[in-house]
Amino acid sequence: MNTKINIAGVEFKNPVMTASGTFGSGMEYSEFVDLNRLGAVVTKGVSNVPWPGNETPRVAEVYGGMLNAIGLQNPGIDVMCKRDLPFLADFDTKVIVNVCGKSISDYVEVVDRLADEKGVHMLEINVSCPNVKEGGIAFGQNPDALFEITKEIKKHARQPIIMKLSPNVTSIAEMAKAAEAAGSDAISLINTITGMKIDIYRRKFAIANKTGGMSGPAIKPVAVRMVYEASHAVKIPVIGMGGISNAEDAIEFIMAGATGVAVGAMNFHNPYATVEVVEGIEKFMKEQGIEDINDIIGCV
Amino acid sequence: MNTKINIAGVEFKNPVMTASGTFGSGMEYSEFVDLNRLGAVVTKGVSNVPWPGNETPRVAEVYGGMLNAIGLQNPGIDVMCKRDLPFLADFDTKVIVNVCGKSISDYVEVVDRLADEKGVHMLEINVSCPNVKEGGIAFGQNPDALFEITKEIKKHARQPIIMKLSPNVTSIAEMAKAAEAAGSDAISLINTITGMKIDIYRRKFAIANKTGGMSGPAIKPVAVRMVYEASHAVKIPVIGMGGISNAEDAIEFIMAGATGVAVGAMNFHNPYATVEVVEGIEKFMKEQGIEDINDIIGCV
Amino acid sequence: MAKKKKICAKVVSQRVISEGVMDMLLKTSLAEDANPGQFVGVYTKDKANLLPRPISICEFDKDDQTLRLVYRIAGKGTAEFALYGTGEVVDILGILGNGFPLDKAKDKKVLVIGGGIGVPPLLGLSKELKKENTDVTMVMGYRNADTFLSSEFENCGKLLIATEDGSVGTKGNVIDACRENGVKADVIYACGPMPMLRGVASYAKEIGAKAYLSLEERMACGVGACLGCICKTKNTDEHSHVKNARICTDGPVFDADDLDI
Amino acid sequence: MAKKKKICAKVVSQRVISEGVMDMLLKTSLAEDANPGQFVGVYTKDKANLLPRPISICEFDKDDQTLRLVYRIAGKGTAEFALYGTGEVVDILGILGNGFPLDKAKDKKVLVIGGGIGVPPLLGLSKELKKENTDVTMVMGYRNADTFLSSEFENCGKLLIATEDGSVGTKGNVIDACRENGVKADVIYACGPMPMLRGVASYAKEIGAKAYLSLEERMACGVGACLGCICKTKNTDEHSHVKNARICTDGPVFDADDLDI
Ligand SMILES: Cc1cc2nc3c(=O)[nH]c(=O)nc-3n(C[C@H](O)[C@H](O)[C@H](O)COP(=O)(O)OP(=O)(O)OC[C@H]3O[C@@H](n4cnc5c(N)ncnc54)[C@H](O)[C@@H]3O)c2cc1C
Ligand SMILES: Cc1cc2nc3c(=O)[nH]c(=O)nc-3n(C[C@H](O)[C@H](O)[C@H](O)COP(=O)(O)OP(=O)(O)OC[C@H]3O[C@@H](n4cnc5c(N)ncnc54)[C@H](O)[C@@H]3O)c2cc1C
Ligand SMILES: Cc1cc2nc3c(=O)[nH]c(=O)nc-3n(C[C@H](O)[C@H](O)[C@H](O)COP(=O)(O)O)c2cc1C
Ligand SMILES: Cc1cc2nc3c(=O)[nH]c(=O)nc-3n(C[C@H](O)[C@H](O)[C@H](O)COP(=O)(O)O)c2cc1C
Ligand code: FES
Ligand code: FES
Repeated sequence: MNTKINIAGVEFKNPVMTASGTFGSGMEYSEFVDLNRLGAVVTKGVSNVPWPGNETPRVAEVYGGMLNAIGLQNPGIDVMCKRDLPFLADFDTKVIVNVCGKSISDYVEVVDRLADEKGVHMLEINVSCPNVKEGGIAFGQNPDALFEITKEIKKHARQPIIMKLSPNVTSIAEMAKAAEAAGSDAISLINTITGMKIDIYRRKFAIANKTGGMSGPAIKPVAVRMVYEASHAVKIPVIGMGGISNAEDAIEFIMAGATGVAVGAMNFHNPYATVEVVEGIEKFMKEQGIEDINDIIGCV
Repeated sequence: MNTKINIAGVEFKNPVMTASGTFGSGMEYSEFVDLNRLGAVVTKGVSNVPWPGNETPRVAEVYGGMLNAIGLQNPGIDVMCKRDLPFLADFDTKVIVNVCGKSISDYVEVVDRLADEKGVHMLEINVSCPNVKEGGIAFGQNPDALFEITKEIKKHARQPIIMKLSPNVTSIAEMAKAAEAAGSDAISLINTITGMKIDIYRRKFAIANKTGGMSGPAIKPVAVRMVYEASHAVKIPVIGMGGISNAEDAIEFIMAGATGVAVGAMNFHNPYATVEVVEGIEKFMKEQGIEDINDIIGCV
Repeated sequence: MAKKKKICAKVVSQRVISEGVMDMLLKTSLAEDANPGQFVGVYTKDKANLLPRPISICEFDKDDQTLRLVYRIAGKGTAEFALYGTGEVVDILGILGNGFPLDKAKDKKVLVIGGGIGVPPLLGLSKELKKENTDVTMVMGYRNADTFLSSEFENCGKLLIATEDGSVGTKGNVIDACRENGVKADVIYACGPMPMLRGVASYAKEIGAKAYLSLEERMACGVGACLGCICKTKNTDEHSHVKNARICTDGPVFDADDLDI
Repeated sequence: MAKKKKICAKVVSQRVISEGVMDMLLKTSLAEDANPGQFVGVYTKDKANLLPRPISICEFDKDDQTLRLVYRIAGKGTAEFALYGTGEVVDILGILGNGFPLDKAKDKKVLVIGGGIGVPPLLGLSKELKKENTDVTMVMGYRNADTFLSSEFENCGKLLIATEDGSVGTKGNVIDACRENGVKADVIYACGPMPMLRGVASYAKEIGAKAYLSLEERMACGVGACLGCICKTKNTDEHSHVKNARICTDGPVFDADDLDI
């Protein structure tokens, strides 16, 4: 039975990854799961300099999910290289660094800084965070801007890149095509859907930033649809995420067209979720007589 | 205590309406609730000629909600005028007819046909159904197309019109502005969000149409955010919907900026939902010392 | 017809009657309005699931105010129901659907055909027919020797069984069993998977009988409002005007002659 | 430190101890790792809610393997917990957070200050301090005469009470009570609403004491991964490098001198 997948020349032992920002740098959840079991650890978004993020409250619960507006708080690329990458280097898993920025040059700075990091196997470029005012989502909601930043980053990146797409667009196919046309090696989706919650008794927003990004099982049908549409619009591999809680969910994304899958907010509900998805996929394959996970990618 | 609201000169006894397509023509749910208690009954979308709709399965359950791809099956405007409008005329509630079509002239035909119907107080123009191939959503995902159809319908409509917007867009504010600029008297949102569900054991789409429109509590945060954005982008009144199950939810939409609210898929979960929302709003107002419901519209 | 209600019922008892098949008795005043072939919508407590699960009424007792539901564990909702013990409360919506047209059986030779999880509603029907002393033959199809409810059917008249693996009765499907036994009838009532129902419709034509078929489709509202659960009909119907009848309200039982299946 | 786990605990008993305040005893092996000031994440069964509810450990018994949680019914989750009877199982995540730095109390005059639903974790702390024979004064603030847990505090040393309505002890807040009684200390441990904590911090400055404050913030992961629950610090910290400490892992208890509140 083969669970190995290949994305842009990088081989993953299985399709299961962590969704950026929901798993820290892996350290926090290594108390719960054996990182060696995962296809990849995708780190929290990192920028050229430390970012303080947004005011609190930054998180709120909603029906079947949550809103967050962390605002990409991160200690900056230097700390990541000194502290987080060495930690991850000790595990037999692939490492994907999620990169954020306010301007193209911010992104490029991080990408350049990572060029010689052997322990970094791919870069995921976050142009879809709805929680920061400038940069981020501006690139992710306009196909021309997406094309431009992708092209520029491709010039600098030594590792294959994954453009991470926003679901807050009219046509996800158009965005996927723009990323592909500009040379992205893969795409990942979906980032969070912009949402809002109001505390009616206090007449206040539940999130200080007013809006937050929605994630969790509630968004899964939208995510599956977008993964289907995107993977049918492009030839590059797709990494699917959005509300995955168990192996069935992961397989749904794979059948919709995803080569890899990532577990996000559900880590907070079940810190063992990632490894349970790995094991559940194996069990499903055994029960259904599936020899190779690659046989069911986009099979629906 | 005043619960009356006014939208484009039409007075509603309270802000609570039914969401089009989830309440039939009112007849089915009149076994459960007293239609006289509602602010308005909004009918299922009606076209110039009978429409057969999509293949089955047309509905599927998802976490905290459902997908539907009914495909706007309806018996056509003649049957509505002969059967449904006379039925509704017996109740002391406002009647809003939801209109669908494939081309502008389809819509106009229905609008013209309703011009002399005294029992119809407003028209809701559905340019946002994700489940029909032509027409519908094509108008709802492009601001220029939305402007054009709104302008044309306004020329014909005797009743005030409500353009019903799709959430499947990059900028809801832009769509709201286009509707306002073209003369729409009000807007309503959100229609369903396009989603997909796959049965992994049978490797088939759960909905024959492949994609379906998602509704129910799972979409509420997205709906509240869009109602907030839309109502801050335009001066015309906004009717908010998307996942309302109880009075708290309805008040959340009102505080986000909605003048009216509609209960949709949750009628299927709780056939008494509409009247419970009416009663719950009254209770909330009493407890919180709110004299006039209009005082809390957009108060957040 | 009585008004539909969403109401809280109480589990009187529940037991396994076959592998993955549960037999649940509910106490509820809705029983007063029940007829064979009608169904109820059963709500789960798990708030991730919002839609009612349509389950046919296997039997009802108007005096005791009980409904008997026999259902297969098919997914999240039915798996939850299967855990309910005596005294558990459960929300149900009903009574839904039209039920079998019992008046058509008057003084007629009747054939009742069921397959798989379509068997349960036919038990209540057969008991009702027996009360009227109708001449009834019952043909029930199962996968294997695990022929749930069959002993209860035996009390209602002549019972034939078909099993896929041939372990009991005719090896094959219910139509094979009918042919093998040369079953004749004026009126047929049937419930089961669509291929079986198509078989029943053509068998009815062959033997010159009227057939009434109980259909199944994914439902949302259960009360005729959402148009989720339609089936194709031969003629333009009163409600839809587009040859689509609603299974939840115009059905689930249809005159086979009206259907385009 | 022991590994964090998500584990299934069992309700030993639960009762109401004040209006809307519940006292729940849980049987769980996590108790072995507990310290005063730490907390657990409690999961609801209602699948509409996915995030754990952070609840402080009021008391723990390592031998009996029990955790005592005292919580106010504040929303959907805690309303659900309040319904649990003996024997109910509940998923919890723990042990979370750093807890109060007990070593700082050694041979010092200690002041323990709690307000509202910040009172419970201080009971376990006070009992622990008493065990060490520390010189402890406790000041607890309540809305009114419904001074839950106060009789238990009395067993741990000197207890002062402040009530908003003046029905018991000092009329006013905990700082008013401290001033009224001229309370002095070397070390203060406090838990309560932010305005109270700010008051404690400045009172500590006044009397030249070190203050350790337990903070609260909306949480998602509870384990330091999501960066949802930060508080502002005066200096760049080891983890964030942006003067944001994570309350769930770097706290909930902080040296007041490190905080920018
Ligand atoms: C009129 C009618 C009568 C029925 N009577 C019986 C009966 O007496 N005994 C019995 O075992 N089953 C019966 N069924 C089928 C039963 O409704 C489904 O097995 C059940 O809804 C599955 O729910 P679940 O939550 O376990 O499955 P899930 O797959 O978790 O359900 C997800 C959703 O799909 C719907 N769904 C799933 N399977 C079906 C299906 N086959 N038909 C319609 N909706 C479905 C569910 O209602 C739910 O909304 C009947 C169906 C209909 C339409
Ligand atoms: C470290 C820590 C320790 C705590 N200890 C206690 C305790 O011992 N006793 C007690 O009664 N309360 C305590 N709280 C507050 C308690 O967590 C909330 O009252 C509880 O989460 C409310 O959940 P709910 O589902 O009832 O409310 P809802 O409003 O339905 O909750 C919705 C979401 O908001 C979160 N939330 C709501 N209120 C708060 C709050 N005040 N702080 C943090 N998150 C919140 C919930 O966890 C949930 O994710 C503590 C909070 C923290 C951060
Ligand atoms: C708390 C939180 C923080 C996140 N931070 C990032 C981030 O730094 N970079 C990024 O690309 N996506 C970020 N995301 C988005 C997730 O990686 C993922 O795309 C999204 O949450 C949908 O998946 P889920 O429903 O499984 O959580 C974050 C999500 C959450 C919930
Ligand atoms: C079964 C179903 C049918 C619908 N049909 C229509 C329709 O005919 N016209 C329309 O404008 N919206 C239609 N809608 C959309 C609803 O009116 C509403 O905008 C949407 O469901 C979001 O609200 P909810 O989450 O409360 O259901 C339909 C929704 C459902 C679930
Ligand atoms: S289920 Fe809604 S019409 Fe039948
Ligand atoms: S709750 Fe996630 S970091 Fe504290």
